[in-house]
Amino acid sequence: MALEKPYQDIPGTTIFDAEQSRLGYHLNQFCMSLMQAANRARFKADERAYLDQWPMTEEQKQAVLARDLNRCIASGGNIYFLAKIGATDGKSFQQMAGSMTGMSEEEYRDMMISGGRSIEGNRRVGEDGDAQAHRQPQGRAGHRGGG
Amino acid sequence: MAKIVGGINVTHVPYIGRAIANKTQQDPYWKPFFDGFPPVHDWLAKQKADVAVVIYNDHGLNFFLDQMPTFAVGAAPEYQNADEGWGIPTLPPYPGELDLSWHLIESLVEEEFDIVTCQEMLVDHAFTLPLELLWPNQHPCPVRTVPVCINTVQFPLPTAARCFKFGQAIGRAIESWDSAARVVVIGTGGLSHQLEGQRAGFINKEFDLMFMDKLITDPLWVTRYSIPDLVELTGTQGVELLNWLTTRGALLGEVAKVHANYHVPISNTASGLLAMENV
Amino acid sequence: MARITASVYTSHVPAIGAALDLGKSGEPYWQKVFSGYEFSKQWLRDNTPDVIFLVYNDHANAFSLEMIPTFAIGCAAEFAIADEGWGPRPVPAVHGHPELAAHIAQSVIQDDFDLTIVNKMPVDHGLTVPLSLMCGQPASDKFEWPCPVIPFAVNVVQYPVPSGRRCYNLGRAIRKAVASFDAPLKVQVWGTGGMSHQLQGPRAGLINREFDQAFLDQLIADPEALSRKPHIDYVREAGSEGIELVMWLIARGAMSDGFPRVAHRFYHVPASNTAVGHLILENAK
Amino acid sequence: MNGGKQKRVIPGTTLFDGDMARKGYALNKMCFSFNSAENRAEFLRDKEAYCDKYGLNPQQRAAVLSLQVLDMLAAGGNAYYLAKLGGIFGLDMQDIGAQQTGVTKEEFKAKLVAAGRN
Repeated sequence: MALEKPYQDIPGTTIFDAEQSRLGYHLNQFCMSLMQAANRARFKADERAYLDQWPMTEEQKQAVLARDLNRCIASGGNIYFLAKIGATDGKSFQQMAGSMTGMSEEEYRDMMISGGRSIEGNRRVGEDGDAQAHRQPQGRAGHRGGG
Repeated sequence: MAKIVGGINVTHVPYIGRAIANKTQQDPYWKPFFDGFPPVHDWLAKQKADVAVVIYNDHGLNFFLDQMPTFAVGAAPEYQNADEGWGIPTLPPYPGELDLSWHLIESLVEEEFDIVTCQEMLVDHAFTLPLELLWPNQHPCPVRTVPVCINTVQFPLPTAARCFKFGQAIGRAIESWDSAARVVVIGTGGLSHQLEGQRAGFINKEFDLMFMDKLITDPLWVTRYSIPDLVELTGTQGVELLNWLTTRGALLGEVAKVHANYHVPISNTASGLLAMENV
Repeated sequence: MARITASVYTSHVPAIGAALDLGKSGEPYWQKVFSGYEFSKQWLRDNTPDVIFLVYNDHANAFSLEMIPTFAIGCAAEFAIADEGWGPRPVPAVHGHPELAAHIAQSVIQDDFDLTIVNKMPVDHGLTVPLSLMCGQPASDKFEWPCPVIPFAVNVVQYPVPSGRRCYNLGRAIRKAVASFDAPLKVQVWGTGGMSHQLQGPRAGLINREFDQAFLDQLIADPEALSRKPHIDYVREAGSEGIELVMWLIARGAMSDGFPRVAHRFYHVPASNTAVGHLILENAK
Repeated sequence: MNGGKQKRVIPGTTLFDGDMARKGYALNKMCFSFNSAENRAEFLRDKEAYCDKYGLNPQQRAAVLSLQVLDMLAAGGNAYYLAKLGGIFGLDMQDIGAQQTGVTKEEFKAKLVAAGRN
C-alpha cells in the first residue's frame, strides 16, 4: 500500500523511506561491507566480481560501476551508505555531492563558499530553482551539453 | 481496511518442539497441554486469517546483549528459524508480510513508539512453536507473518502500561492498513515460571488464573503492578505475560473468551492458552 | 544528586574531522569554521563536566539496515572508533559511564521511551567531531577525552524518524533521570548534527540561513513551540539531512525550565556541504 | 519512582539488569556462540581454551568448568543464555532447576506438578 509521502514534492530530493530502504537493501549492505579494509581491497581489485557476490539488481550494479550516485539513490541507495564508495575512492562528501548536480568540484565548492544553494525556487517541484528537473544537469558540464 | 479477527495467547517452551518432533502429544505428560488446541483450531478455521502478527520475546537467537531493543518489528520477506543451541528441530522459514510490516513501523513511530526496524531477523521457538501449535504440520505456514519482539530479558523492561498502549497502537495500525487481509494477533510466552536461582520452579497458579480472567474483563488490572512486582508474582520469566497483555491491547475494545486452557507444568512452566475475539 | 549544568549544540560534519586529522585547520577556509570554537574550547576547560551525554546519529557505521533503532543508549564502559570506510579517526577511544547510562535507561524506559540498550557500539564522526571541536586534539602524552561520554544514537537516516516533539519530551525525561541519580555529577547534554544541509541529489548543497537563524532563536527562546515543527518543514526548508536538527531538541529538552544563559553562539557557511551552527546554553547555577 | 540505587530483593531471584548484563557480558556472549553446532564442538574439544577465547573472568571460568549454575548466575549469566550451555550437556531446564534448588530432578518435577494442583 502507499504510505503518505508529503515530501515527494521537494525537487531533487529522495527521502530514504520504507520503500527506498526495501528497494536498496542489498545495495546499502554492499556499501556497509566497504567499512573493512580487506573488502575495500577486494572491491578495488575486481569491482564487478565483488558486486556479483551481492544480490543486487543489475541496475544497482551498473550505477555503482558508473559511480552515478543519482542512479544509486533512485534504486534505493542512501547517501550515508553510498559515502563508503566515495571513501573507498578517496573522495570527499563534497566531491560526491558535486557529482550529483552536474557541477565540477570547483563549481560546487564555489557555490558553497558563496552561501550554498538557495532555498528560493527549490522548495517545491514546479518552481524555477536550480535543483528543478528541467535545469539539470547544472554547471558548465550541463551548459555544454544543453547547447 | 484490514480486519482483526481475534487474538490468541499461548505459552512457548522449547520442550514443546521436542514433543511435536517425537509425536508424544498424547502421552499423559503432554495430553492436558495439547488437548487445549482443537477448539482453537476450529475457531481459526472459521476465521480464515491471512496474516499473523506475532508478539513474542527473543531468547538470544536474533538479539544479543550488545544491542537489545525494547520493541523491535520485523520487515523481512521471510523469517528463518535457526539452531538455538538446545537441540530442538529447526523449522522451515515463515513468509513475511512486508506491507503490513512497514505500515506498522510507520504507524508506531508516528504514535511515538521508539521501535527498532529489522530487515533481517531470525525467529526463535517463541515465534515458531506457537505457529506450529496453531497450524500443526502445515509448511509453509498458511499465514503471512510479522514478528514483533518485546524485551523481557534484560532489565529495564517496558512497563505493563506501556505494553498495553503498544498493543493498542498495533491494533490501530492493523485496522488502518489498506488491505482486505484478515489478521490474527498472537502473543506468546508465560505464564508463571522462573528458570534460575534458588527460586527456580516457582509457579503462581492463582495469579495466572486471575490474569487470564482479567485479560478478558479488565486488562488494565495488571498495569497496577510494576515490573519487579510481576517478577515477584510470576517469576523472572513470568514477565513474558507482557506479550499477552500487548496482544490484548491490539484487540481494541471489548472481547469475549473463545477458548482457554491452563495446565501445570510443561517443563518448568505454567502453560496457558487463551483465544479471544471482539464482541 | 546529579544535575545538568549546560547543553552544547554543534554540527558534526565529517570533513571537519578530516581537516583536523590532516592538519589543515590552519587553512583560511577552515580557520573560519574553527574560530567559532575557540571560545568553546576554553569554556569546556573551565566547565569540564563529569559526564557528557552526547546525542548524535550513526551514519551507517554501528547500525546496518538489518537493524535500525530509533533511540539507542550506549551502556558500555568503552566505545571503539568506527572505521567509516577511510580508516578510524586517530582520536582516543570513548570511555562511557555505565552506571549513569543504565540509570538513565531505567528511568526513561519507565517513562515510556522505548530505548535500545547497547553494550557494544563503534562510534563515528557524528560523535567524535563534536568532541574534537570542543576539546581540540588530545595531546599525545595524554591521549584521552576530558571526561566520560554516554553515546546516544538517534535514527534520522531511515524513515520513519522520531518527531521533534518526541525528541523534546525525551530530553525532559533525561533531565528527570539525571536529577534522580544518586551521585553529585555535573552532566552536560550535547545535541549534534545539522544545520541546513543536503548531501544528495540535484538539490545537494542547499543552505537556508534564514531557517537556521530562526531555529537558533527559537531553540533558545521557545523550544516548546519549536518542538511542534513538523518533519516536512525540516526537509523542505533545511535539506534532507537538515532533519538532524531534531536531535538538538533532545539536548534542549534536558535543560531546566526558564531562560538559559546563552554563553556562546556561532554560525558559519560552509563547512564542506553544511551550515555550521553552534550554541552553548547554561542552566542557572 | 526509580531512585536507581535501591533494588528490589526477591529471595532466590536475580533481576538481569544493567549491572548483571555488564558483569556477565563475556559469559553470555560465549553462550550466545553456542547457537552454532561448530562452536559447541569447539567448546567440547577444549573447554578451557574456549573460555579464554571469550575472555571469561576466573569466577565465570570456574563456574562454567564445574557447571555450577548458581555460580554462573552470580557471575552475571542469564538463564536463556546459560540454557544453551546446558543444552551441550543434554541438560534441560528441569535438570538446571533441580541443581539450583538442591533437589533431585524427580523432586523438582514433583514440586511443579504440585504447584498445578493447589
